[in-house]
Amino acid sequence: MSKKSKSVLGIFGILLGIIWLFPFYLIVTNSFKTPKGIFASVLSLPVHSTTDNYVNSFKALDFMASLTHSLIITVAAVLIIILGAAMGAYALQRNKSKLSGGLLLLFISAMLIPFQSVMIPLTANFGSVHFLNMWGLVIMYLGFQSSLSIFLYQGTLSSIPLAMDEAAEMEGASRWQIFYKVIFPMLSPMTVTVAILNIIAIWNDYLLPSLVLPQTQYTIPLQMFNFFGQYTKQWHLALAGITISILPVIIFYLIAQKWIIKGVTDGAVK
Amino acid sequence: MMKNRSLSFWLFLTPTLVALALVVFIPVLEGLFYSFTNWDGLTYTKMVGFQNYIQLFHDKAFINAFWFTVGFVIVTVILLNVIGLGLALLVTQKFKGSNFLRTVFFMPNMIGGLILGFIWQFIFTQGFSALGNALHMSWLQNWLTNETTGFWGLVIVTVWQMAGYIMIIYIAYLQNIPNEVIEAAEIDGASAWQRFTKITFPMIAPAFTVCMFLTLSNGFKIYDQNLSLTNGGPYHSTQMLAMDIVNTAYNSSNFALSEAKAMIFFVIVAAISLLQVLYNRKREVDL
Amino acid sequence: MVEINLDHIYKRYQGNTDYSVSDFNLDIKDGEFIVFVGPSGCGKSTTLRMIAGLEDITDGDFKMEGKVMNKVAPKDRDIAMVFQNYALYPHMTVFDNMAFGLNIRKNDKADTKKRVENAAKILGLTDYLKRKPGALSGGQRQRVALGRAIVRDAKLFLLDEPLSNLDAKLRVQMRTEIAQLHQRLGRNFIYVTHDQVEAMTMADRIVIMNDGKIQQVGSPYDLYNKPVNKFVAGFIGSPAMNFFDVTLADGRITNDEGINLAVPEGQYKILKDKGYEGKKLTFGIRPEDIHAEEVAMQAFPDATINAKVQVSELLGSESMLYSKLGDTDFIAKVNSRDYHEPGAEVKMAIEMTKAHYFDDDTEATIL
Amino acid sequence: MVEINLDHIYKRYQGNTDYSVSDFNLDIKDGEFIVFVGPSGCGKSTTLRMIAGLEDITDGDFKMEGKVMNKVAPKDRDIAMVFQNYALYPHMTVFDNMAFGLNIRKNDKADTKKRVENAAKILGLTDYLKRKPGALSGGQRQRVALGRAIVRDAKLFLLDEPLSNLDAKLRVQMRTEIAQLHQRLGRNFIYVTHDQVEAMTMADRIVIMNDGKIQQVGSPYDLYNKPVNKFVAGFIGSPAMNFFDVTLADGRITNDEGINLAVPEGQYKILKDKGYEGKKLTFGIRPEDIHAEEVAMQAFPDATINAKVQVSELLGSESMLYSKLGDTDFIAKVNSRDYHEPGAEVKMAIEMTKAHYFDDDTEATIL
Amino acid sequence: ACSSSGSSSSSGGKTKITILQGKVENNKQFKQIAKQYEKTHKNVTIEVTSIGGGTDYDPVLKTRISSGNSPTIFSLAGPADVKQFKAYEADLSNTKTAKAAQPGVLSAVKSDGKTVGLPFNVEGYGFVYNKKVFEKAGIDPQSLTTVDKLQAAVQQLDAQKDQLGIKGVFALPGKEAWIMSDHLLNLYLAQDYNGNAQTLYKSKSMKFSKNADMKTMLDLQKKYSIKPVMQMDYSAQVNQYFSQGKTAMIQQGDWIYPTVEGIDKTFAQNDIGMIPIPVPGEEGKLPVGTSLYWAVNKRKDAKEQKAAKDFLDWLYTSKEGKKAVVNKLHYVPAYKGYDNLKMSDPLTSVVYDYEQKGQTTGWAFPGYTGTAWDPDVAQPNLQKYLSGKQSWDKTVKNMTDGWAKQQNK
Ligand SMILES: Nc1ncnc2c1ncn2[C@@H]1O[C@H](COP(=O)(O)OP(=O)(O)OP(=O)(O)O)[C@@H](O)[C@H]1O
Ligand SMILES: Nc1ncnc2c1ncn2[C@@H]1O[C@H](COP(=O)(O)OP(=O)(O)OP(=O)(O)O)[C@@H](O)[C@H]1O
Ligand SMILES: [Mg+2]
Ligand SMILES: [Mg+2]
Repeated sequence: MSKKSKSVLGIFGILLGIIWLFPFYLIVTNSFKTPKGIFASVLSLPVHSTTDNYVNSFKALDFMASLTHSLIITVAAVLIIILGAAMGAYALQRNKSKLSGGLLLLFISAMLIPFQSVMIPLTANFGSVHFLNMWGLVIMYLGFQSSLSIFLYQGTLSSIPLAMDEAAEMEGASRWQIFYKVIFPMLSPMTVTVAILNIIAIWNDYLLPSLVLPQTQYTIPLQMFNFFGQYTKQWHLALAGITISILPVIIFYLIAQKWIIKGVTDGAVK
Repeated sequence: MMKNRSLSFWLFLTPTLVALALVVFIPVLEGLFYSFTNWDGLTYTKMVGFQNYIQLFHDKAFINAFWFTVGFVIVTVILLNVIGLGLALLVTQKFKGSNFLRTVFFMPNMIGGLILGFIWQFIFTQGFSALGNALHMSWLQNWLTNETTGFWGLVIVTVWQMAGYIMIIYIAYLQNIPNEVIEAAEIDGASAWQRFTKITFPMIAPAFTVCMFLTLSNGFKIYDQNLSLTNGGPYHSTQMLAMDIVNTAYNSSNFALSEAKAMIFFVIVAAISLLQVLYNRKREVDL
Repeated sequence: MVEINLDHIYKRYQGNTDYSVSDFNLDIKDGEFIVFVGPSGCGKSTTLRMIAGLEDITDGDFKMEGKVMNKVAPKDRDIAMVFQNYALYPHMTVFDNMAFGLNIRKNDKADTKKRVENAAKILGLTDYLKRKPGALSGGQRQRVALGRAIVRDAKLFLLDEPLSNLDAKLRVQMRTEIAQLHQRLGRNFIYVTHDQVEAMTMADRIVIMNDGKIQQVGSPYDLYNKPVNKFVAGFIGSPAMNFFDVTLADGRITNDEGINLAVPEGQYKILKDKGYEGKKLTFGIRPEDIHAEEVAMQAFPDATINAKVQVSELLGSESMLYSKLGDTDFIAKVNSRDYHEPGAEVKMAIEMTKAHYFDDDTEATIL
Repeated sequence: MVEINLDHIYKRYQGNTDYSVSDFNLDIKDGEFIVFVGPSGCGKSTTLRMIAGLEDITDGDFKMEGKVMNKVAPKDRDIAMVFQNYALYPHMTVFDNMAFGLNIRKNDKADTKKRVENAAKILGLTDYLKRKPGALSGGQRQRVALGRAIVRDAKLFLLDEPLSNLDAKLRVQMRTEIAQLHQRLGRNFIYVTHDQVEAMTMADRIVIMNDGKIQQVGSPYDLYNKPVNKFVAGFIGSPAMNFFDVTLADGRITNDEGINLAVPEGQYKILKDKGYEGKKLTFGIRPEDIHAEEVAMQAFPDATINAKVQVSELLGSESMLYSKLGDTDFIAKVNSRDYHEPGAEVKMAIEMTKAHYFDDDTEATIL
Repeated sequence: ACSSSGSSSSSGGKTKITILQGKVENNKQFKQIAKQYEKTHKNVTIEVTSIGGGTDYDPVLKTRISSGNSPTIFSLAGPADVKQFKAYEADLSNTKTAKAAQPGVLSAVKSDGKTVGLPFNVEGYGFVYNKKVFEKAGIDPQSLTTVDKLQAAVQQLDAQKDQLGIKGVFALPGKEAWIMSDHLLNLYLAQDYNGNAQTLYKSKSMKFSKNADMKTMLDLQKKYSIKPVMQMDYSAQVNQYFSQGKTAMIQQGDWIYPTVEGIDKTFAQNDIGMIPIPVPGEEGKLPVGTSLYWAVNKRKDAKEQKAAKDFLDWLYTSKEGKKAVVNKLHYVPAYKGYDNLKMSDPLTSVVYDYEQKGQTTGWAFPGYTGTAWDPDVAQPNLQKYLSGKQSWDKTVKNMTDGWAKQQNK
């Protein structure tokens, strides 16, 4: 592409990006305002900017503890989702039978079920085996999130030549070794994507953890919703809270993005 | 290739299948059972047969919600895929700032849907009015006060939020296209657009399947944004299916009817989405 | 001792109506070096892949050491393979690509390192051990693929055109290395090549295939000198054997494009005995058995033709004369001293003792 | 009229410290058929890819018809290319793969169909037009890659080892087809091959590269007979030229491994004039210029050696004698009549008029 | 799945009680109170869980119960809840707290003659006004005892909008349908049912005889409200307009105090007050009632139930407890025996005063808030009327028909 059309694209992109960022402008600017300031004019810049909101929000969220819970749950869940889904997708994609097609549809259809309709039976079942805690939650996430991840992996796997499996098989690798040493690393761009999407979903999830977690294991969103009473919504704290709680995700995203590199399969086969 | 009967096939699927069964399918079956009772979320006292199902077909709110949702899904599926793919193509061009833009477009997903809805309310009610006043454009005013602006408000928020999501899925697949094939097309004289339509797009067919499915099913399932942006109002005119189902359960404690609605919802959405998947799968090729 | 039997093997790919390999029947003795040759698409790779276990065998049995292996997983067959399309692991360095099989077998790290480095030296890849396949040239990639096999000590080596992308010099070196590896390990090798020189020089026995079927199995010498049919005769040897449609009568073969050659006594007797007198048949003669030097005219006065040179190529010590006799194209490989410019009318002598005769219908060799 | 200039072109890949191509300087005249040869990894594909516009040129200018093209997008260069690794469109049928370039140019549908079908016939792919590349054999894929280029009428054709996976017979056919295409279209062709016969027979001029640098550009005849340095001499010709370290003194070259040959008058004079009397130099002789027949001993009585045959290969009409003289390996290509079993002590005569001499330090050709 | 009865949650002699409640805004305070209680009652531990944000309380409670994780103390919102959770409601008739209850406040939580819920507090609503605006305009809010007077004042205020610095006399949050369907409607329905939620809950029909009065009041608010009303929600009404002095008055209750205080403390402390909404026939009376009641889980073992009851008794009848109720929670007590305590803010003071004076009307609306009629019939119909899509008569008809249909199923 020529230099000129690139810069045109660039300018267009930046403009679009600014529009895109507008709500974040609201979040960030308002997080520095006093409650009065927020409602005096949402759209303006803070007149008397204050960092109190951050200090108070940090305390009210019990931030270090809830951050720890959020991190443990998110990391654990995302790791097993990635592994489980990649394995599942691998099995499904490399098996060209009606059965595997059916199983894939089964997984996919699981994504269509409105959560609220399974909420009570689900928690009842987990409660009856005393599994309403972080680890139970992690398993639930595996169940809810792996479908999408399998679906995503499944599509990418078709572009990894079967020759890779074959070569490894000829070298004596077991199915697990083929998966773990050859296929899984080649899926890494998709793994990053799967990780991002799952992290986002789990990090922000409110409803499920609110049903499952005991108070001692509350995550950031659960604490955050303490700012939203039936009548009183503490926007100043909430906005500051949002800002600090999405920072870890943004940082992760920025780092992870570098891993979505081009051409993982280049040079594999003729 | 893995064989059906091979142990490894099943071992590889065990973790996810077990979790799925525990977390989704068993509860769904329970829910299905409850839909034939008068369950109130705690107990049921009798089996009522198909009564709930009969009732829901006479439930105007449900039917309204259905058509409203269908309209919403059609619009968002198109917009999201076009814009999501467009963004993906935009940020995979190598120009300065493209990486930064990737983050920007994805950022809306980093905030939960509920909070987003609240923030957008400000934009619609205040930002849009301010803009409308300044530009003397009356259509910018009174947003979210009627069905039409509520509809487009929901569309805007959904597109704004999910386009980045769809974008990164498309990006992941775009990056997976072997360089050499694109090079071959360049040599064959294909313009950027031709490369896109003839090579890139067919080769990311799986992404298209996935994104179509996701936008379809998410469109049908959308709840948080609906709740926080319009709360179904005014007078339920912007109430979507998921919200209707939830409200049936929460507001009137009619959990059984809600389950029945959920099952019907599931059947309809599954039929549409899975047909779509099967159809698109046919077009994909294994390399 | 590794004996390998391919017992009436058939393969049909899903979606195809024809068999890609049919009735493939071959016993390989311990330590033999077998070369598969045949035109593109004749089923060589398919056969190799069935032996490796990568394709299901549609019908027939594949045995190693007497045991039927059809259902044994590839990884349990202990076979090393060079894939025609390389199949390198793109995310691993060259070193890791080559070490993979050894690591999988939990081979001692130090030993692995030694072996890989040694192989890299042989293959001229020492400088590239840290690169990923994507940053290698075509020939370098092919060498990595080869390296991956030669570091291993498998029961059976399958090499599918392992040298096709290398230059002549490297090729000769590699050929020697593979031959030495074969000698050192004493394992069975099955080698697919389209390079006649490789086939002729490396093989204990050559399997020549066409259209999924074995045409002939034999030593290079046999295939060259005693092809069983016209296909084999035409396939082995480069440039290929020239064929002419002729009629046999009265100790001569003739046609109306200018052939009129005396058939040597012995040959004629056999042909007559087999009942070809007065019949049409195909006469074959290799380019190197057509001479243009004066001496030859004198030696074979009864077997000369007058051809017209169309294209001539000077290849160092020899020249190819792409010529025409009537409407039939043929090639003569002559000494460069007897080079002729295109367009020249040249008298050539045919060394009739080297002649081949094929039945017109069955294409089988008569003599 | 398409004239192409490569003007001191350099290429360094990102992440590499060395240049993959350096100071590549070449003018290609309208309608020329250029062949690139050189050892694996020497930069042939890289050069082709720069010409195609697929790699950035690190330094230097690439011109077509006098216009600098460095920044022109590949699609606007009107080039057809056969990729070394095929680069087929996996989601398209063979037909669509071949038709792609024409469709892009909105070529008339009927004409496209005709051209593709015609190409398929030439390539023996008629039966496979409806298949996807995934269901083809290696050679068939390569033919599709070739087909994709030959259906087009581009300004410049780049062919990167387009025949490497084909059998000898098909290769000869394809070679002819490409040559005819070249003649018919009158376009420039750049052709990469490691097959000496292809290079020698097809090229107007051969570019021989090593290590990213051009070694010599010239007609096949020049390269074979007048190599500019030891590298070219050793690279062109198969088997390669034999080299011996010798000392020149008193009209003879000698070494302590058994060489003691009379240098012909004319040669000696030049060598002496250039100041090599009494100095060490490298003596080169091609395998086909070493003879083992009785006649030769008589013809060159002053230029004989006593070698020991290590390995011998019978290749139809000729035999290779892999021999040893002292510690130096060399190859003699002799008439099959003079075949010798390994282990035999053979007296051989060297045709000194065909001798080459190289400077020991610069490796440049002295004579 | 309801197997919680057997599982004892006492360990090491300590009894653990769990509280699940839906007023997140009081989360912190409840926790502090629990700590305070634990200090003086060494053998009890209390775990408070508050449900906030977008989740409704009932489903969470149901989930908790069905997953065997049910709380010891939970809350009920009215007759519908009483019916739903019947199997879990312990009899609280004999608690000290129940006995201390003000007359009438327990009527909504009587089940088979037993008291199963104890009010959190009482709340009252009316027009919360901006003192300064009224002062500037020279109107005494206390004088607005009839609809006519109110109308006149409103017109006057509206005429001086700009001088007064307000954007509208009212801020009517049309988006927040419950403000109409619960609070406003209550004023014109309650009389038919004596202000008794249970009676309404059990009634088969709805007369809605005072609907014309409601129309007058709704129209008045709409006409003089900041526009567009259909865009306005609670937060806009209270935070953005009222707390910023942009409106003269809003129809709200004492619960908005913390919100207003959060925005502007001095304004909240000094410049706001509340008057009853004038309803023909009920002039001068403030609607006071209870929206939430505590219940104790019958399925827990006796010891745990006892500990729970003890805690509630302590909270509402002990000296420290009362202090906490008034000063920490800012509740207007639903109980007797608070005479020596002063309400902490101007709005609760108003409610408390009216309660003490007995100038109150009852809350009948909890009788329908737990039923589908409220969200599915009342709210959409009122919103339709408000946005001008439906006539008032049709609205009334739909509402009364809808009620009859629901109740006669
Ligand atoms: N993408 C790349 N990144 C880094 N180095 C590369 C890359 N591609 C090629 N090289 C290096 O550049 C050199 C020249 O490569 P090139 O592909 O041009 O060789 P070639 O002459 O085509 O060899 P071959 O005959 O093996 O195909 C090689 O040493 C190779 O390792
Ligand atoms: N996956 C496949 N599906 C269907 N047909 C196939 C498949 N692979 C190969 N074939 C067909 O089977 C036949 C034999 O293919 P095979 O790859 O064995 O040929 P080959 O002898 O290795 O040829 P080459 O020398 O070109 O590599 C070919 O006609 C080919 O088109
Ligand atoms: Mg093959
Ligand atoms: Mg190359």
